[in-house]
Amino acid sequence: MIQLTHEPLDHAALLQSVSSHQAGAALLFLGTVREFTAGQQTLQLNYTAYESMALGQLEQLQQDALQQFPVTAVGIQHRLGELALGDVSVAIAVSSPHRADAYECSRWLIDTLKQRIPIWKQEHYADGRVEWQHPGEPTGQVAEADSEPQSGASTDGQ
Amino acid sequence: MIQLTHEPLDHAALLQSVSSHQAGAALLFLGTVREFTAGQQTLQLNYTAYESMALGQLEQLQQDALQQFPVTAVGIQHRLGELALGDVSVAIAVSSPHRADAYECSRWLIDTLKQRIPIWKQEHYADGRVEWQHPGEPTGQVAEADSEPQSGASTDGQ
Amino acid sequence: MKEQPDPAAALTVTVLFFAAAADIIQRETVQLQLHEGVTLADLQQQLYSRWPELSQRLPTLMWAVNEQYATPQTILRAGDQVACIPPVSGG
Amino acid sequence: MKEQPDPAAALTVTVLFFAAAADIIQRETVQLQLHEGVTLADLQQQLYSRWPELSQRLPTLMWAVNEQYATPQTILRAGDQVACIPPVSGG
Repeated sequence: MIQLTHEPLDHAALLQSVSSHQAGAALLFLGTVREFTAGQQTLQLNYTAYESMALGQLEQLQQDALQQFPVTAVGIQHRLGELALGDVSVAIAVSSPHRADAYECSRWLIDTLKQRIPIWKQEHYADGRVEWQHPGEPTGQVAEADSEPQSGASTDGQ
Repeated sequence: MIQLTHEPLDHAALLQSVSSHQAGAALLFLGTVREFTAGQQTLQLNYTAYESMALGQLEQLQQDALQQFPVTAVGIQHRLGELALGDVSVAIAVSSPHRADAYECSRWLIDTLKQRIPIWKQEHYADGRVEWQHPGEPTGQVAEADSEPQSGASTDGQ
Repeated sequence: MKEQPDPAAALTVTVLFFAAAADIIQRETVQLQLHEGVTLADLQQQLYSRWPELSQRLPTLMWAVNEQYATPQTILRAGDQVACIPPVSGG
Repeated sequence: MKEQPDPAAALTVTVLFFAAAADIIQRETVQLQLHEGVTLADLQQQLYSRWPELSQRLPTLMWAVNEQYATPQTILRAGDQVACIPPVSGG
């Protein structure tokens, strides 16, 4: 299952989709909206995407994972639009005969997704700032003057 | 949540129990009954436990994880009794501000659970053999004569 | 630059902008008239000349042609969809 | 061995057996009459004398006293619950 949606993620269905009699382990990773990052309070996030490319890249990511790791099945969901605190932004499910492979594949998937898939996160902070998260770029340049400290993303960054 | 039960695991409730606005990541590990291990076909498993001690040890494991890793919440469920192919034998949920910690804590929990908690798995093979899994012991000695090859466990072992 | 002055060989390319890049140029789509043989690098130069703050504020832009990440050497064809991709932050 | 012959100091200890250990001795519980000052090691020797196949088939048994893993030096008290724990295989 590969899904890009504005609706809340049905990660139970995602997990179910990777279940198999060949698997001894299944791993479900959820990225959720965190309230505090480096002392800054997030109120909500807004995710936008180059949707058609993102969907194709997610399918490619799934295929790459199945080729690179001895896993049974892989599924990925990513949510778009406005997310509140605690909401799930991304769900990744992996099943495998042996658990070490599920852990390694799952980490590779979320790490690579964050590098490769054309999806962008806009932070809405409690102090009124609205800022695109651009890992590797100086922050505070886009939506605001350069008075802001470096800030990480408010999901599961770093 | 710490749970030892003969009923099917409600791992959705377990995952829900670790959700938090402080967390940017949540990870749910499931151990499931695998059909083939080293060419041997499993029909079902039977889990038994020193229940009161296992429950206490699971609670201790939860506390140890919360002390050793920068995680937000930890929950563990283990099922007992007869399990069929695909059934979930163990569920471990971890949430954390940063995802690397959830992965590390989750792996530590399942590795340590398999070393420390007094629960035993009995394999029912397609060829009629019934065998307790005792990691580190020669196999095939207990329920049968010593004509059996070394066999791994049919969940997520090794 | 290998631009050919033959107007019969002109081609139209659509460029999509996302997130901070769209905010900077204050639009999400730009149509460009180019010539046969032009590369993605040529197109980037045109855009950076028109909106210098694009490369100043986003020094590590990536680019895609027809939904695949592309190198500056990529030769553009009529109808290609180019995308200007600021550092991604999904997950 | 520090067994004291004073019968007034006798104590009763219950030993639980699980999984393969229970199969080998064909019971799940054994009651032992011991003396004050006896250690877990002493109790193990009594059991291994009675069921030699226990240590032969399960050379890496662990032991618990009152639901905590215990060393052979542990001194047993009246009413203690001892458990003979074959290598665990949960998960």
